[in-house]
Amino acid sequence: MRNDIILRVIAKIFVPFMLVFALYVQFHGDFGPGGGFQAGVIAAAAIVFYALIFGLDAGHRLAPEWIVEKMIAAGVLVYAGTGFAGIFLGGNYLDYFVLGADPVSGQHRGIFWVEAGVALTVSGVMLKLFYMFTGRGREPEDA
Amino acid sequence: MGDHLAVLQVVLPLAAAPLIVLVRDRGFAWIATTVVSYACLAIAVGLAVRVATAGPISYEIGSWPPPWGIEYRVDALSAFVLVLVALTASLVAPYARRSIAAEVAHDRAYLMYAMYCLCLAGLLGITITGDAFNIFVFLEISSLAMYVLIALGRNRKALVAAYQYMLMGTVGATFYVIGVGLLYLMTGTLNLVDLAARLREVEDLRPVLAALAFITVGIGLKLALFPLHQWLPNAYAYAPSMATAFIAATATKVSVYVLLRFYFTVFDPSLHFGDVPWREVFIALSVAGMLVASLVALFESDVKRLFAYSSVAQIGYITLGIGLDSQASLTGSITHLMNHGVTKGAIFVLLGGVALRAGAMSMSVNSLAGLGQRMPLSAFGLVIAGLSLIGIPGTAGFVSKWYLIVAALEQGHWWLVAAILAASLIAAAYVWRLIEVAYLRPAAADAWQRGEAPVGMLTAALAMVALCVYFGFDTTFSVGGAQEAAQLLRGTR
Amino acid sequence: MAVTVFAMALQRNLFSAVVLFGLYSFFMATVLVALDAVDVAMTEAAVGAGVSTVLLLGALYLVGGTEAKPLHRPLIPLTLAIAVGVVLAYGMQGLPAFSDAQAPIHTHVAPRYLQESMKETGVPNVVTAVLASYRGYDTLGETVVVFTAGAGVIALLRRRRKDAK
Amino acid sequence: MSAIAGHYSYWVTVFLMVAGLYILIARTNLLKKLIGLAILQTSVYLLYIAPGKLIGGTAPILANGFTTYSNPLPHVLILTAIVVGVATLALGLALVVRIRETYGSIEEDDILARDIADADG
Repeated sequence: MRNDIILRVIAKIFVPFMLVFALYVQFHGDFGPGGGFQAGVIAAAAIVFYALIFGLDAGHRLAPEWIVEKMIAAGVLVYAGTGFAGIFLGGNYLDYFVLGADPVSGQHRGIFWVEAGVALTVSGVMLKLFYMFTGRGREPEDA
Repeated sequence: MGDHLAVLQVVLPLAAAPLIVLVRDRGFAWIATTVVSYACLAIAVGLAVRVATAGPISYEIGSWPPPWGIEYRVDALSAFVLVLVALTASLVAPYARRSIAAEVAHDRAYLMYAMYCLCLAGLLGITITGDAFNIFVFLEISSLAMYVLIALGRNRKALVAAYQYMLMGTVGATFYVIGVGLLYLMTGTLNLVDLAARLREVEDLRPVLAALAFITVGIGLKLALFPLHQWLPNAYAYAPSMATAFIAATATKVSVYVLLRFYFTVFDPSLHFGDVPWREVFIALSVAGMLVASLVALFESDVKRLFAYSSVAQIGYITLGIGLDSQASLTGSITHLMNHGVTKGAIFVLLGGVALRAGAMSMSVNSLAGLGQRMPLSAFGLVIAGLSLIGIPGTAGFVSKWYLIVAALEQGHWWLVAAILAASLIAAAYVWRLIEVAYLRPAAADAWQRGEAPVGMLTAALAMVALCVYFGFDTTFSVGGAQEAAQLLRGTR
Repeated sequence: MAVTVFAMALQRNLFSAVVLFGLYSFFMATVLVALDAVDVAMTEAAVGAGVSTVLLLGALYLVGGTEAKPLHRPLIPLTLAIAVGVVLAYGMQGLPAFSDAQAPIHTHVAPRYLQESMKETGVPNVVTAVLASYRGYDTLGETVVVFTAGAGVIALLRRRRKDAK
Repeated sequence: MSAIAGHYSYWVTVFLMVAGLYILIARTNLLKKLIGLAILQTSVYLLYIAPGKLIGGTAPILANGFTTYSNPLPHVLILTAIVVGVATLALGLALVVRIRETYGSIEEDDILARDIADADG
């Protein structure tokens, strides 16, 4: 599969589009279906697609394992941090009203960061799962 | 920050886990876990004091009023369980260091700590939340973390044990969601207090009864209610010592809490249960569990499995109190949550120390021979905790059983008293088996090296043993707190 | 959908079972769209038909094969499963009729989301508003569940590094 | 279409639950059991979502010209449930892979036999 020129060209074109689509789903979640979770899955799928065509090593170069692992943790921290920001600005935990000048813009800001956290963790975990399950079969088992 | 104690209780351990994964260092992980555990204990005590002086606390997450947003609600019962969970966590965490270093591969030790924090956060979250669906979410956090903790055991059987637990636990959680779904469809709300109020007005009781069945079986699976306990013995036996100590002392107790919440706060037995003989069912299952599991424990050769079966029997005592449904019996049940938690925690921490010295994950009863000479303090601790397990006067176990017996007598159930005593006698027999081996039988020639468990572990274990004795004499906190919680449960009718 | 589930139950070849599972998820997503749950349908299509199937295939590649033996005694599990089903069916008899606008779920709690969320959060997709704001704490929990699973899989499947390295 | 789906949705839920539970208990293959578990979890989706539908209503994305919307709350809950489901599945599969590596089989009976052999040997 790796040597098929058509696939490689298509993949080269497609992967950026998939990532852009993920961003669209991420930010359009306010107005249409979608949101952080779906965007995270799509973004991870783009990388997986890339890794399938160009080989696992290429995938690793595009999204190294250690970055993926940090992403998993960072996403949760972004989400939880948004909650703490609410406390520090004088509200309750996960209180978005206090995040902006007026309540509605505060809500917008809060939802934005929260969705970003979700997308980060979800795409990280999905990629990591892919790496883990594929990496397992490649070498002989060490008991 | 004082007003935010309720949410910090859960969010601190929750945020510690990703932090540990981010830093990826064993030493940092241990420090973070310990600090978080102590902070949780301080917060839990702070909350308990506040509840005792100023009444229930309600905290609106995101500043959305319930039932639209998610509410955190602390009352006498949840404060009591919070203290139990946080107390166990703060005693287990410092001891974890040596035990984990010996039992878990170094490059995943930090993940083990992260899982421990998540499990703690999940259990605290279940206890503190006032929202039925939020319970499910945190139930899954704690369960997934628990499956991983168990699977990290060194024996390959740990994997199968974790898998089995995962199947049964997930079925339990799914049943719980079905039950909550039925209630939601009948009332339109998920907030527990609102749910309770609106359930009073529901006319068609069939969905409510079905919900009752699903929630009971679902949570029964999680709390290892006999005969839904099959996952428990292997899970306890093959998990790493530190995980066993923490899970045994807390996980099933938190499930009991959920059951109590639903039976007494959300449902109204007199109104909703009609002719369903729920008391009789609970009493029958509890007695069967007490006797059968105790007998199995008597003939079990693996020490950890022995005490795991003993846990199933002890859960029988707790659910018996629910079945008897009186002020005294509920007091006994809730006190037993704490007393049994502390006792089992002490036993498994001590066994962890012995396992560390023996260098083995699973130990047969016979391998404890000569323990009295080689590890005198650990052996002594085991004896005291064992006495508390039996329910000898002067130990914590006696107090809670006493309340159960009083409750049984109040209702004229003589045969129940006989059953409680019989189960205690069997417990005495299996504890004696251990004492005999540990003190009277000489060690085998090829036994492991001499020496006590590491100081940190021993201190934690003996602190728990001391609590076993302390709660046997001074019952202001244990029984006092339980009494208030029982009143709260029965008062909401 | 029912046919695929039947086929799955009978199928001994694990590979076909997994493919059927993907198909099943796709049907499920279609039904969800019909029920106006577009967000859920999108997720189910991505997760059920996508991620789950890929994961199952990946695991299948590692463990391989077909189921070894026929069943010993299918009757006991069947009775048990049907008994549970009967309880659920019994409970469902009392539920409000389909599309009953007076049902409690339509008159309590939800109306505020539909009527006020635009004013209170400025987000037209009510599902997003409820997910991220009103019940944002559930979503935090959900993210943590994903995190737990990810970290758990790392803990279980990471290859032990050779000590020499 | 939607009316039919809604009317029968209760029975579909019951059927899916029974089927999932049956596969889960009766099958001896660990991977197959996980598939049963996944089906059991999906049975909940319809239980929550079908009653949220109002005939003549539309998806809960506010827009001019619509007044009836389906109930958004069940959607949110089920989104969470789906995510929890896939998380459980991933963890379960990881366990199955490890079991396969250490035992060489994912059949319940084989594993049991090997454990007994361990105890004897």
